[in-house]
Amino acid sequence: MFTATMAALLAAMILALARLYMGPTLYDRVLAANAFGTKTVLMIGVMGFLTERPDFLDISLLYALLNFIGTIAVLKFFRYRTLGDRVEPGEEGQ
Amino acid sequence: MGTTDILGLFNYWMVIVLMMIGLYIVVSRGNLVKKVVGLNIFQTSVFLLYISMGKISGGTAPILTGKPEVYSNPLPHVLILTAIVVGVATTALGLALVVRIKNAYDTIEEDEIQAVDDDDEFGSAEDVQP
Amino acid sequence: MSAMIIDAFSWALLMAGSLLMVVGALGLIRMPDFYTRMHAAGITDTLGADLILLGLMVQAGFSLVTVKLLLIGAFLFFTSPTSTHAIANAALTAGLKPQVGGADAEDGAAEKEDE
Amino acid sequence: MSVESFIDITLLVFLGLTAFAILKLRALFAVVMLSSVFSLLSAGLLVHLDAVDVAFTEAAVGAGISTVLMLATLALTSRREKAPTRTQALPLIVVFLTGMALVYGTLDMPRFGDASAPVHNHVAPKYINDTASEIGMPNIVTAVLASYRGFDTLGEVTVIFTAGIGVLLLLGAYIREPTGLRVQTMDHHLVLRVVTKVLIGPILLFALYVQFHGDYGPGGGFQAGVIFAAAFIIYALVFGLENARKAVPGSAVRMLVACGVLLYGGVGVVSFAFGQNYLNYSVLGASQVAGQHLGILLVEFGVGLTVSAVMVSTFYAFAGQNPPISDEDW
Repeated sequence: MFTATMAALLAAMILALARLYMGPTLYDRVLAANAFGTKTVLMIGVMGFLTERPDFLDISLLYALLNFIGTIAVLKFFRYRTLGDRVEPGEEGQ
Repeated sequence: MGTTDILGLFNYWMVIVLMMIGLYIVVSRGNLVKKVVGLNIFQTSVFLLYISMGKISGGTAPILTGKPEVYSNPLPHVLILTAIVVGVATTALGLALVVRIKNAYDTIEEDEIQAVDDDDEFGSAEDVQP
Repeated sequence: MSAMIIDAFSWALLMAGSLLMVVGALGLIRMPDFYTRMHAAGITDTLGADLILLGLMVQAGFSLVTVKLLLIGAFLFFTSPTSTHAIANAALTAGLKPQVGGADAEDGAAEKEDE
Repeated sequence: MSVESFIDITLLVFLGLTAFAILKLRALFAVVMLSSVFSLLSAGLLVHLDAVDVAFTEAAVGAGISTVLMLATLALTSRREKAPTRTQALPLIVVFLTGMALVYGTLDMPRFGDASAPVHNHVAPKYINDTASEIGMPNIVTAVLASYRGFDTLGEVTVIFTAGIGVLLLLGAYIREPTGLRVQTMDHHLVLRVVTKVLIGPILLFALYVQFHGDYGPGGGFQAGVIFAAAFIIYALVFGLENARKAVPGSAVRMLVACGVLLYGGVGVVSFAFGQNYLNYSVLGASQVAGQHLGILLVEFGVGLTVSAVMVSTFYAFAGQNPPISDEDW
């Protein structure tokens, strides 16, 4: 039964990869990469059960915590075109 | 060459394919950021080569369980674990170089950098006698 | 007997989760514009992931593994919708308009190509 | 074909496809996204190949830091790759020939998963058999990393230290000093700010868990250092670089970069003082196992300190640059 879940996840991953490749907008790519991250979290979890050593969920946990950073960085990059502070006296705070 | 041979060597072949894609990006692309990404692919393929060699069929992760089990070889894991963090530190160094090149040349395309250098050394392209 | 019921229960959860995952991914491919794609991927991902994690939890029983799965589920439950929200927000403020109307609107006034 | 080899082959094919997509796409932003997917896939494959510690490291690095660094570089340089101008034939031939030579070389290799391959018969059995009695911790990888091959790891930490110094030398002079003007942060993103506040605590806690649980499960100083740095980076992204610098000043981070290496080397000197070989921790405690435990704990802490400080100062250096004024269409 873990095998079936695994197959479903792998199928979903290839579809997300296809969307990531096709685009067409930047945001589609971020969305696909984000979805791909979620699927990897689950894949690593299921993999642990498949090999009967499920104590390695730390890796999934790490991804669940940190995948967020990539998205935030991307968002900030879109919005302000820098990852630092944009210090411009004339600029409005939107 | 039977099916077992193909399955037994598939990992190494895929690693070689990845390695060659990385090499091709580094050699053929002029954009420096793309080159750094190509180097990263090459680097990951080396990691996978090491880890593939350390795998034993039916083995499990080298963390002792107290039960008699076959453990995969821990030595490649140690070498590659440190290599990954070293890899990101050196990638950061490479990217820092790219940023400085952009500051100095106002481009990160290899050809244009070359053109600027040639101009500086030999004068602009129109002055050069054939 | 009870082992069989537990197995069947976790089967059902895992299958439902897997189905949602595949459907969401199909939506990611088939939907016509960015916002509908986001709708497909964002919603199914959160529910599908939590269902699969629940299925695994039922398998693991009461142990440290279950606690870790719970934590993963909790964090995904927070971060996944937040990421979707953030991307939608970025897209909207950048001027990407949702596609309204039928296939006539297909000519892509909304699609800002990055190629 | 077994389930294992099916997963193995599928993931490898996905990796190949991703690499090919990276080669084809010229929008650098898409390339960065694809390289983060590449990292996710390779982490999955590493778990599958039993290398959980390695997968953990790849996850820690690939999930945030490398994407952030790449994006920072794009923000400072350009977002498009120009179309290649020169002929592609020669590189293609060179790459093809090299690949063929390498494939020819693999024909003599022991088959994948062969337990009698030469690599498995040299030092590895000693590590697997003796770790329990000599070091007394379940995670063989940590034992080999910090104790059996401690010298190696000291070298690696020094490389990271040097790379960090290199980044600071290259970019340090250009870091923008605080100007006192109004700092624009993600003020209006209420959802993001709240969720980030909720998440930073667990991330720091998780980093500590990884740091000190590395003897028993996957983890250790390298992974923990990166995760720790990630927490500060996420803070700087959402609440502004200035505020992050107020919480953790750049000068303090630069000190910590050196402190970690110093701690690692210092443990070695202490074992000298006790009349033992460099980095032989057995003398540090009442018994050999206790000494090894203490030594590995200290050394891993040093590693974690250096790695996290290098990552944070690298981020400061990249994010503190003045973005070029460009109206390039992207």
